[in-house]
Amino acid sequence: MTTGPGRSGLIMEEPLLWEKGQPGRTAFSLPDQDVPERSKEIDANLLGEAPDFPDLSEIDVVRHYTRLSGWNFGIDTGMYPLGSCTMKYNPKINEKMAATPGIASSHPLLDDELSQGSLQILFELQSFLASLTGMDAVSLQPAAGAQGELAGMLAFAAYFRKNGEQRNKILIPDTAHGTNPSSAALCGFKPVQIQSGTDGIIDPQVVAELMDENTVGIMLTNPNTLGLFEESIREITAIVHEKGGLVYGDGANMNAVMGIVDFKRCGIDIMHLNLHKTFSTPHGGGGPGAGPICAVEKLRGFLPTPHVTRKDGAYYLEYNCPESIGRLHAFFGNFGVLVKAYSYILSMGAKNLKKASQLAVLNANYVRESLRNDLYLAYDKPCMHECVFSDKWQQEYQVSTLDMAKGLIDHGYHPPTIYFPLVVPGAIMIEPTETENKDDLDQFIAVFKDLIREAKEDGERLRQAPLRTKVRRLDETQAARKPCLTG
Amino acid sequence: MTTGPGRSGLIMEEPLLWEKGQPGRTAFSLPDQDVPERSKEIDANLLGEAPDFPDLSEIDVVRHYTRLSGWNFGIDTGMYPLGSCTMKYNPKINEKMAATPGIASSHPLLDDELSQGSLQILFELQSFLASLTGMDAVSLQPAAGAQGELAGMLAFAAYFRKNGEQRNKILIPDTAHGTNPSSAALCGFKPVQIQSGTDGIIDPQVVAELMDENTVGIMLTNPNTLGLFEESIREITAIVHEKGGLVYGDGANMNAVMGIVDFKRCGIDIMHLNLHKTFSTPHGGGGPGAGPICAVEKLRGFLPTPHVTRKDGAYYLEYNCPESIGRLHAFFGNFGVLVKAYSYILSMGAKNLKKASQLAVLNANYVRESLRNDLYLAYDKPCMHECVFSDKWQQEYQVSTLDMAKGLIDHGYHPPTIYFPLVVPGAIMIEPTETENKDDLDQFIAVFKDLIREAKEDGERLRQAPLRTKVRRLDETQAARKPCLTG
Amino acid sequence: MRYLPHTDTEIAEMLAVTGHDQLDDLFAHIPDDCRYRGEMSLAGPLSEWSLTDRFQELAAKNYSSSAKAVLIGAGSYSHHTPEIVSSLISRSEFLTAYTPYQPEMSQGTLQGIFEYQTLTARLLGMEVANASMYDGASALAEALLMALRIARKKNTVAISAAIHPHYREVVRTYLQAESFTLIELPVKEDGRTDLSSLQNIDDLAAVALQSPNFFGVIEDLEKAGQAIHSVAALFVTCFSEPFAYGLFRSPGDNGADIVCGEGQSFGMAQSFGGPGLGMFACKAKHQRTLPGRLVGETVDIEGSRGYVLTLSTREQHIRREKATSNICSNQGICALTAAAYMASLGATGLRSVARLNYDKAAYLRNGLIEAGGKLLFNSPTFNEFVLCFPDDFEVSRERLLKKGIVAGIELGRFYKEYKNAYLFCVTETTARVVLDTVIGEACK
Amino acid sequence: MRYLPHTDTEIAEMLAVTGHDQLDDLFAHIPDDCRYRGEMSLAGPLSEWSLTDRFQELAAKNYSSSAKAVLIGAGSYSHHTPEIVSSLISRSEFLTAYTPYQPEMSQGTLQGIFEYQTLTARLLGMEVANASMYDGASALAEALLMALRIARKKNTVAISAAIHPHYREVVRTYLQAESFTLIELPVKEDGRTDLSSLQNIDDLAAVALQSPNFFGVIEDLEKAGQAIHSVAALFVTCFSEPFAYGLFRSPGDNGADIVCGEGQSFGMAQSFGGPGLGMFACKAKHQRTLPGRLVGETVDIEGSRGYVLTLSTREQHIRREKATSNICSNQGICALTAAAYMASLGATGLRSVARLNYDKAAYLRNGLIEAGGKLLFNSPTFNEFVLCFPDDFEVSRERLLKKGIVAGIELGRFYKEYKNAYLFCVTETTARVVLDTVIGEACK
Ligand SMILES: Cc1ncc(COP(=O)(O)O)c(C=O)c1O
Ligand SMILES: Cc1ncc(COP(=O)(O)O)c(C=O)c1O
Repeated sequence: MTTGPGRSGLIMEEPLLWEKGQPGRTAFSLPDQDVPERSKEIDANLLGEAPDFPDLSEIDVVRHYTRLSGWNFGIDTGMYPLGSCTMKYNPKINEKMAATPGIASSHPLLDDELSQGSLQILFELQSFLASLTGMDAVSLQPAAGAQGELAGMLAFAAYFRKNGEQRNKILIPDTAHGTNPSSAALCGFKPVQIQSGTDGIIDPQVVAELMDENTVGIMLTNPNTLGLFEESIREITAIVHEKGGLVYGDGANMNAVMGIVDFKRCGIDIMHLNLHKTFSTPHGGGGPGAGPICAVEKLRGFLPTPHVTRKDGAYYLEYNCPESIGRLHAFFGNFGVLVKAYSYILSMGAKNLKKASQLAVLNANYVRESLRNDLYLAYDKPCMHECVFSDKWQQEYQVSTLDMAKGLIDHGYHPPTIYFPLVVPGAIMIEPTETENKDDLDQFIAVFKDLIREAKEDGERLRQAPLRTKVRRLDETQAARKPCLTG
Repeated sequence: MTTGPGRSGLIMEEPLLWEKGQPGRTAFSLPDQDVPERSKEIDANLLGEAPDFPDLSEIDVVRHYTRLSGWNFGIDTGMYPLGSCTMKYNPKINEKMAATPGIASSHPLLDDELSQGSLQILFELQSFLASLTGMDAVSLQPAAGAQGELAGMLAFAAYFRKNGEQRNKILIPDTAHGTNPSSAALCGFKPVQIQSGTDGIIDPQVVAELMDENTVGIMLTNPNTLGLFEESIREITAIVHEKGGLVYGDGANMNAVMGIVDFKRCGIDIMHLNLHKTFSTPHGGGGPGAGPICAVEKLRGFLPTPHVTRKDGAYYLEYNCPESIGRLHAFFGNFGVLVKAYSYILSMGAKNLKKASQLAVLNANYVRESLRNDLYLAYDKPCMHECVFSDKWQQEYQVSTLDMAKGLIDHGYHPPTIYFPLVVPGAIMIEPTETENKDDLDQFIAVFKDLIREAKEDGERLRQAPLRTKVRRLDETQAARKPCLTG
Repeated sequence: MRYLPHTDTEIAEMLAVTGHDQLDDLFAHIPDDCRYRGEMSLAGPLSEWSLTDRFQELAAKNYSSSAKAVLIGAGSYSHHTPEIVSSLISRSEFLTAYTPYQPEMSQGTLQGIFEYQTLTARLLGMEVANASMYDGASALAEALLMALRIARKKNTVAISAAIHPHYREVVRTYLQAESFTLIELPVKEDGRTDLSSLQNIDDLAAVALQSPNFFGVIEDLEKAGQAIHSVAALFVTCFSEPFAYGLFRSPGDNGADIVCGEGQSFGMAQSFGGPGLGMFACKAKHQRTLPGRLVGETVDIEGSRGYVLTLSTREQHIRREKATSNICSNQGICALTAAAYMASLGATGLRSVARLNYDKAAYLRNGLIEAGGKLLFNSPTFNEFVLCFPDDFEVSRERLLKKGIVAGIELGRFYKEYKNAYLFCVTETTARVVLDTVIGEACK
Repeated sequence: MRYLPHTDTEIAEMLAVTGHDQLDDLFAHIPDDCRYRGEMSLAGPLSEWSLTDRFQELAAKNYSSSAKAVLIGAGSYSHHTPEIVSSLISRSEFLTAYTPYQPEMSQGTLQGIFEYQTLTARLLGMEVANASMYDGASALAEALLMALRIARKKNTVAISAAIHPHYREVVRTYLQAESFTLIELPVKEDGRTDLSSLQNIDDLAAVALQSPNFFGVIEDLEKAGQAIHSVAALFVTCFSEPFAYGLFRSPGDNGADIVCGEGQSFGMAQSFGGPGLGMFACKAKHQRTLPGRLVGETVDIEGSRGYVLTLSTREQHIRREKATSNICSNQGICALTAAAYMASLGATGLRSVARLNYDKAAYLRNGLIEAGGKLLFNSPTFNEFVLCFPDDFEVSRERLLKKGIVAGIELGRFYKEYKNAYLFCVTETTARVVLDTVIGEACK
């Protein structure tokens, strides 16, 4: 039996914050009161009581979060082959760079002349992303992929409004990420689902049938969420353009194609990138991310305001964009995240970024090839950054994708993405990323194979998994039925 | 059954560094080669091969140490009531201060004018420690308590040499820390053991009997390693002084008496402080520490060279100390540790340091009082910073101090110091320190009581403990018999 | 390259398994006319050391450092952050984890966010809070969309002109696509929102106020809430400075239905405006229409307490085009940071620091008034206030700038009618000597 | 105070249990004439923020920052440290742990130190290494004491005058108390140690050399070893710059019996000279006479591999006055740092960085010679070398100082006979442009 790195060991329990503490303690160092007290003059009607926060000492807070961290699993802990999420190594130096005092403490509303360092970073990152995608114009404002999609949809709407057109349907493949239809709907567009072909990609014929003058266009993810390249993308975008439509590209899977695919040549009009995926900024247990959008020339004017331009060697914020969809963020987006991506791009350079894509695709294909006799392969063709299996063969022994996922946890692996995309029942989507080495992949593969063998012989242990974690399988139904959102 | 914070959970296994890696990988960012290559000109006879280090990528190194850290237990993880070690909370801000770029990057051999910041820190710390102990002169050079003891012994030797006296015996209580006799022996002194009294402290009569003109003097720890204050210290030091001897003070337990005891008044001639105990610098899994020594005026000249003085508002290094025992450290001792202690003293101020001692003693007495009906109390009198129990009552059920210590591990506590001092067979020495709060102490006490109850009912579980840790009880005999010190 | 572990030998071995001759062959199926031509034009690769040099140079081009005093808030505040907050939250188990889809290996994040939700709800006087939104501005936009969802048939929302101008811009962006009507309520002479027109607005789903508002003025939320509820609209409040609630009554206490705002003050670097933290809370009865992620308490199969992402049927990955919002990645680590910050403050610390903000701002305000400045609005404020000056203040401002002090921000860029009025902010981080310098230079 | 958790209520409750009325009563048994009179005269208490300001002021008084180039080594070297090393080793599980007396909860430290011992032994070409000594200087002193222990009856040790002057001072300090004889071996014209007198020294337990020595010169260790062994003395070598062994043959390969030195170069900040790391290795046959702590591999009761502190019967806590040394606390976290640093370099990285040190130093050396400087010693060097100048170099040095460059250190303060000779150091951190500046200014 091959075992992964997972073991049982000693960890620490820790109550909720307000189950600790005593009134009067504090972990905050109170600054000197070097001015007269004045707050007594406040109208009693406006004055509140301090909220019911627990009072803790410094060591209480330190132990609390130190212990909580022990119940978590990050990229630094181990392999995180979460498909569609590009959980690659997040370099520590990027954190340090983003924390550079003069960068981290910059106020967003100073005059441009006083913010040349920050503006230069934004300007250069705009141009890097343009070059990476092949597109013409970039807005760094969207705070995440989904907000990038929203910005794109709003730009499409503005474009048609300007052209005096009334379009409200939008084509979205069944494999699309949930944010796609949801972002489209936020703009009042009605998603029309495109069924992907039996080979996992879209048949241009289907698009041709659905595309009409009432249709805004299409949202495409390429490589798509099955890890496959939409090989007919040129035909598809041509069809859409022919009917006056526009093409939105979901570039969340850019990690497979840096320096390999030119999205403008593919016919994309606007696309977003997930910097917290491809450009290695940490995901922070949920965020923050950054979802810049890149557009072709004809849509440049619709991008969010402001953006950064350069004149006479100085950088400044351009607000004069009459066609712009407006502002998406109180300031300039998740600047600190942008800085980390900028730092990553500078560290890698063009050559290493391309190499990263090649190795990401190599790793995915290696896993695909190594597990294909053990797990049902949803689409039998070379993949890009991720490969999708399912539990089809394991169902026979009443072992599900969920059971295998939980079984991997006991072995010290974060499970792959499961039950997504929906077109593959019981999907198991594995994206190793380029930062996993062959030895670790080999161990993962061997463990997965053994797990599958175990599933055949005795599924019960897997149905019980995980056994090693602080909590076992959680009752999600109860959580949703009687929500307890605060303590 | 009361349980401590200890639980079973998922942790990660990790091989030895050289069981990983592939030749050609690196986690080091190679600087630019901006000068011509020259190393080929080196004589082949002198040239070596690169040592047999594993080649790892950055993520390999990151995961390695992240996983290893999960097998460790620090103050931030939980309670560490290790007697004689003063494991108190180590404030994070002190680390930050010591890492201040202009401080952390200062070269030790620049001219004094170029190092005024570092020298000022040393100068002020010298005067703080003098004030804290009541002594007249301070050397910050010793890198740890033991090196401080060595420095003190060397100073004693130099003093007698100067006076033309030949003394070579030294009185050391049986409760002394092992470094005391060992440091004395390094100076060629022959330790003569003083038996402590039935009340745990030294009877001046015994000292009077042993002290003579061939005896250097005495090494005293006060409060001593039983957590008791040597109440006859004035008599003892008077006896020693009367015979022309000198008194060395082991100040490792200073945490009990800051602002409360004046060591010069007690008759101490030289003493060391453990900054990594009382002054809250982290112990780093072994070090580095800092063991400054403080001396009375008549011994000032014997302290290590150089030390820092001030003239006309500027700080400089004084090397002209003809009587000095010389240099103990390549530069000025563990400067970074000194900086943390300095930062801690500034954060606390005199009032809070005294309060810290009061609370440290309160905590120890509280534990002593709370467990005295469950564990045999070696000396039934109020304690200072720590209290010493033993397994006398548990031996009846074949449960030893070791078993209880290991049992505490499963509950998420670092065990107390055990089997030390040697005068208490099966000693259990608990030093809670002032940074543990009452709630946590209560939980610890309750767990310990339950453990003792368990010992009575069924000792086997304790004899098997720990059960939750990554490794169980280790074979120390084999380790020593067939040493394997490298892999 | 230190981030790419593959050796040439390994690449060859792996290609042998996948059945390719070389790396390029992995992309053989990509049509020629999709391919990237030539090399990408990027900078680098830089070593860690050159990178550090580069950032030092960039940082030097910013007017911002510990030696400078920027007396501007306007949505981004300088507050002290305890060293423990940064060092704890940057632990890699938190920082390098994904969204907690697998609760068994994410209890740290999940309990941490549950605590964040709870402390947020307590701060704002509300019953429930979500796991975070992108920032205060988009949170306000989503709050209005949520109000429109709750109000169903109604199509109009009104927002105060005293709300942060950028927040209002974002609201306009979010609401532009659908045929909603957005009305702006004017500002009265006292700097508070004029609600007198409410009765005349049809179809009103919600009214949004900010307090302290953009001018630093504390709105009379209690009266406002009554007026808004009296026209059967939802009462939405927002904020950009949560420290205010250490001193002033919470929005919930004043009857707000949805409360949202920016949490940057609680431990996040100003970092040129992001990442911040969209805080979002509401009454429990509306919880199923909340946007964003939610963490809920539950039990595992052995009955142990645990936490999970919950009510996900509201969300895009389940509900797709019918989701309550399109949020997927949120501001997770920022929420955790804010929780650690609130925990470090405690009730006692929050109160003290909030007081000190008030006191210091009052000191500057009074000093500048004595020196000849005039309050634009005569209402209570917290740590921001607006002043006008008899002479050209720009000259004084330039002088102060050279001394390393940015003395307020001119309001004309946001409101034409308030040209030559200056919005100042003073927090606990500004020493009195800086304030005295400003007072001394103000009307020279 | 944020580090002291006790509330007044708790103090009262606890005093009730201990049977005291007030805190002072806990000290009732302390005789009056031992008591501290008055208040201690310290500074503070300072808040976290005032503390930070204080340190900024202090740092500004040092001539040292990323903008400065200090071309001095002499026992303290400026090397690049990967960000991962600092961030990993500062994890609190490592940093805030005690000496690993309880192996079951210290396997992280223990395996880490075992790895350190192994990499150290491999670097130095030795069989075993200990868990660390205070620094290079005390390590050398302890090495000589160890040699004296091994040699039993012999009472004399000889050390090269080319060993770091401070190290020699520390040796003198450590050896002063016992009646050992310490002889200094002179330096030859080529900067290497003159071993010709060895035959004439009686009672010789050991001879110690440093390589690269204080002048940066690589000693001919192979020949030296033969000469030393031929008089039946132990061959001790030390070092202050371990990077040299990335390029030059290891001491072990040259027959050394005990090797020790300073490991600061491997990831520790220069930090005004400490904390550093005393590295210490020897042949396996001497392992039971080693000073300091040792980690050894063993198994647990279930047969799993694990690590413990071992051979502790050598140590003070067991053997007391008969211990092989008085070391208790050592430089634990520094050893762990060095291990992580060596792991980050790998064999490949160590070789490359060592080469670059050589190349850069050679560039400056050659440039300065061309500009008129003269080599004091004509022997191979690594990253340090000694030059003399025709004119007063102090003038150039002053000019360079104003440009932020410290150009070498004058040797007269260490050796009267080498007045006006300058010891330079160049590592991988110095950019060519800095070197060119020095060359340009050197002989103006
Ligand atoms: C394919 C795809 N599109 C869009 C998104 C949404 O991005 P974000 O989470 O940054 O909003 C994701 C994120 O998981 C994704 O995988
Ligand atoms: C009482 C006592 N004396 C001396 C020492 C030795 O100090 P160090 O470990 O710093 O050498 C210790 C350390 O444990 C101690 O507890």
